[in-house]
Amino acid sequence: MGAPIATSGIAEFALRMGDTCLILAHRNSEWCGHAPALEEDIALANTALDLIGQAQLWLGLAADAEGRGRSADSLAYLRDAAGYRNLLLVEQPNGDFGRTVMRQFLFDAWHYPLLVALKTSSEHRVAEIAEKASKEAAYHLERSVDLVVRLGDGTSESRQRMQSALDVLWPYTGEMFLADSIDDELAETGIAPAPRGLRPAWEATLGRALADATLKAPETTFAHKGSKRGVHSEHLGYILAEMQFLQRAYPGAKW
Amino acid sequence: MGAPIATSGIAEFALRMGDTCLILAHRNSEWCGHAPALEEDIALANTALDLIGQAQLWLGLAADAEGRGRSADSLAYLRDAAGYRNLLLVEQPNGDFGRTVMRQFLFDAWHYPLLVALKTSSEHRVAEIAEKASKEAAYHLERSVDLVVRLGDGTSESRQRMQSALDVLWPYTGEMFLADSIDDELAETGIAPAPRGLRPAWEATLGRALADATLKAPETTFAHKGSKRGVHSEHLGYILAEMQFLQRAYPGAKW
Amino acid sequence: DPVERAFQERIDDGQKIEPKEWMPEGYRKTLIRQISQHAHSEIVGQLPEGNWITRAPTLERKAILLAKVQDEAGHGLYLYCAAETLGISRDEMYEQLHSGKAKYSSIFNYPTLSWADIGAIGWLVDGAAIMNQVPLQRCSYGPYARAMVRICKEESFHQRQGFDIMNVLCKGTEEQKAMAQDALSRWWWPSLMMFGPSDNASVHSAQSMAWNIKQDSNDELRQKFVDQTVPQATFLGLTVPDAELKWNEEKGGHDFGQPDWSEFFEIIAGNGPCNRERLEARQTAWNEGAWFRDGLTAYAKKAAARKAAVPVAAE
Amino acid sequence: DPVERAFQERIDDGQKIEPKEWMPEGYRKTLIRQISQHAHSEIVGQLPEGNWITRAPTLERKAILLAKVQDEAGHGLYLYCAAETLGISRDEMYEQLHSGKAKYSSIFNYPTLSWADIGAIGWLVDGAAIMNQVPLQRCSYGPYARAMVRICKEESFHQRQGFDIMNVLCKGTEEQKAMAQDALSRWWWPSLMMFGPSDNASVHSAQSMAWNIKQDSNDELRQKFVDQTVPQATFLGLTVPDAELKWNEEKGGHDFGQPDWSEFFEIIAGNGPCNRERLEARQTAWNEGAWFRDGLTAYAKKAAARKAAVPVAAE
Repeated sequence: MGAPIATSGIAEFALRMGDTCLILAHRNSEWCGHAPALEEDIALANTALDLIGQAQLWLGLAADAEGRGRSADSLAYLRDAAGYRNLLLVEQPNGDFGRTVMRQFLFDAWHYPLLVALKTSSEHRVAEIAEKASKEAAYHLERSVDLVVRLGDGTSESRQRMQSALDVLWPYTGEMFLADSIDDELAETGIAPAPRGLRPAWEATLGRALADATLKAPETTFAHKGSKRGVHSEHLGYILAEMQFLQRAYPGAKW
Repeated sequence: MGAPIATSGIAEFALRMGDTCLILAHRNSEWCGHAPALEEDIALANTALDLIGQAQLWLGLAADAEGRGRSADSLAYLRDAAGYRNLLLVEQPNGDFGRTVMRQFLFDAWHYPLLVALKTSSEHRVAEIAEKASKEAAYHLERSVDLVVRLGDGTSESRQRMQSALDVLWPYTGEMFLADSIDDELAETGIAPAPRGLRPAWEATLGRALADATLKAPETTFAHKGSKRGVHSEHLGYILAEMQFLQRAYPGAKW
Repeated sequence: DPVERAFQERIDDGQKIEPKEWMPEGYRKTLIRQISQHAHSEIVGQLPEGNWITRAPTLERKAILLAKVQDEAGHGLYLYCAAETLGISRDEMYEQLHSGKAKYSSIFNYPTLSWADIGAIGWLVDGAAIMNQVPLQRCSYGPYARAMVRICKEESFHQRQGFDIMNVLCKGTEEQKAMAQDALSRWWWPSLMMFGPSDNASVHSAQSMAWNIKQDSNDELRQKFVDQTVPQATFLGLTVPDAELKWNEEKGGHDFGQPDWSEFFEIIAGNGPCNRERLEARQTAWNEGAWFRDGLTAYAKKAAARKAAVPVAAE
Repeated sequence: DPVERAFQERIDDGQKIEPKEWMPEGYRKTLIRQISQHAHSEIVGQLPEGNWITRAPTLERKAILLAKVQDEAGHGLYLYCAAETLGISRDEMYEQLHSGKAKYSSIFNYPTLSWADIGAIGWLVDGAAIMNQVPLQRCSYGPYARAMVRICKEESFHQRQGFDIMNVLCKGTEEQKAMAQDALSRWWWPSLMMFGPSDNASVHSAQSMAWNIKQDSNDELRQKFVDQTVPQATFLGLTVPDAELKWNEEKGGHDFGQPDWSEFFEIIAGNGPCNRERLEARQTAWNEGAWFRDGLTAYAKKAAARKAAVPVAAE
């Protein structure tokens, strides 16, 4: 709160970031108590916690930037699916643990260089959030690369599961590099990097990790899209029905 | 609406019946498009439809009997789990199709004789609903007995799955025959039969069907209970979050 | 070929062809493809609508939607039976669906994202389907024509229910109206695509028309659909998402824009929003149900053996 | 036995026993049972609370709950490590849990039915756990005592958070207050059962006390818990569901009723509201995670082999 905010695109950008963090945190937290090893339960909870923290910061910024008297919580709990702006990738179901690991990896490989670029954002609140979040994302990426490599180059079953995860999730990655007019405006004003500019770093990370993991990126260029307009997959509605239940059922209550 | 209603226990009784029908219909409808054979998709949808129809009647009666200006819809959509009175049996997850069939069978074998008894209820609206519902329940029971027998006496895999379904669901059946003070009052006033009185018919149906199905009823007498006080399993909250989403998210809207 | 000529004359004469009668192999194959594709569409079509049964906003709407989806399963059943009269089994047809060899209507590869989508599907998708199907009630193959009679009656009922959902939403809150508009915006173009590309682009059309298993051109049907639907949208107070749309007094119909056919062909090639999920859902249902079907088969064999054994034992 | 006597003297002297040192077989076995049961309780204890993470009512509450459940997994990890110093592997302990041979705290076989249950668990269940665990910080086995120091610090934090949830609910709407009362009513008696039956009924207590791996009697701890908790309930404006509860000036503590011990023994025998589901959840996590653990093991072997191969290749 407080400091002036440069353009109207910031509210939308912060929503996209915040929603993406929140929904991925939700998916990861579904594993709580059900992971294949105790260390993974702890690590996943840790990642989810970082992402919820980031979601609070981004949604707080979105609320301030739009200036309609809403809060991070009311944005999280009182918007229906069409108002959500998270990447389609992060709302995809957990599947087996391999798919969850792969989803996190494909996300981290995009998220980390994005946050690094945002550290020099012309909008200081964006830069501040990125400063904090990029440290967490660096660690997430390190961890997810490590797991992808070890599981890819593990047993034939683990390799096959990781390859299948990669194949299924691949069409949800293209969306990360597509721009709309808001992205163009954010790039012009130096608030956020152009989405396509993040692709080389993402591809370099994937190239190294998948080679070490003995996995092969699919050749299709088909990309699901729509999240920037609030057009999601059928999964998001169920996530929100569960997540928002208490706020919806007991309107106005304090918790 | 219309005719006077005899005792306060009727509202509670109608809630119990209505909630049980509604939640079982919900569980059955989750199969829609996913059943193991097209004929089963149709039959399950049919059962679910009958049960939703019955839920509308019972909840309508409950709303009238309590006289607080609520409707069948507001009872269905605006109560949280602790206000629900359905049997624990019907909120249990679908599991494989065998478990769904077994759940339906264990329910039908209780539901049908109950409805037959209710046809002579001293409360005419109860008798009216039972008159209509008992015809449907007779057909449901016929169908579920048939499936239990054929799957039990099918392959070794189908037998094993049906036996496992029976073992898992068994502890949820005892509750159907337990009475609280409301049940006692309903029995005394001739509105509904005493729950324990339904056990012989239920056991006779099970005895015949399970023998034909080459299945064995577990010996445990342990019975989960609590639904009559609104103490459910952890599953109901998720059912309601999904079912009630639109009514909760858009309060007061007409659909 | 005099036999083939006689066959064609019977068709031209408006006679019905029945299962046991002679028919050209191409006729049989085309019908099998067409009917099974239609059956698969009914089955896969359960999924997008089934997605909202547990979340329907009132008990009445829930019952109506459930009944509708049940009707679709029923339609699938009639159609599989009609196809079976042509010498293919239901299991073979399933196998073709699950392997991706057989297609189903691309419209069901779009997601249902709000309750208004259930209205839009009834109004637009069933509306378009009816337009395709009404003439098929008079098609040359008897079992298909008769199945269509029954199906069309139910479909027009479904369409009215869909329109009613939209109507209630459009008279509702601002949020509901926005939901309805959003649904129309998303389903409009896919609905226009349901009639297929322009006939110039369609290979099989001429032969199918000669055989009377297709009666109108794709473009004619599309025009008819637009002319019927636009006034309904106006009635609802909704905006059709087509900047080129306008009434053409001269032709007595609307001019309108073309859908994005590249999207259509992408979806046919497997790249639609829900292709993978729809197919996986059907494959999973089938594979996980194998034990169930095997169990019933095993029981039937045992029961038959027991029945056969009884007189022997009694002797 | 002089060795055994020397061992007992060290304990009586307040010295710590460390992993490599001699200890009686009974001491080792009792500790393994006690520590692994405690570890299992932390692991299974993730499930009832984890049940509300996706439904936590604010982002802040969600983060706090997630952190708490993560702490519990961490406690499980310390405790498994402590037990491992006694010569049992983590996999063996898991095997005992999954086969039903090892127990975990019965409290986790109750369901979490509302958000208030998350408050009640923190307040009552963690409160009772702390009362059990605080003395164990001084227990005779070094690794266990040290794990307890760390755990107790976090647990008391959790307890305050739980009480805070209750406090906010009790200051909230009528519905929220009812939710809080309902949670207290359901969790009160199970919390009292957490201290175990009266010591008269407990076989192992005397020996465990002599070994300083149990310091207070079950009844003493239960009394302490009641005396601590009742004023808190009063502060919240909630009613403890015990008609016999009253302050006894003479003994300087509360008189209170006995829990339904038949329920306690039923649950221990497997017949609790969630026994089957809790165990199945852990078994499923373990079984479905086998490929994951195998994959990591296979990679580690390959990596070691590659490392070993490098100098050879260089020669």
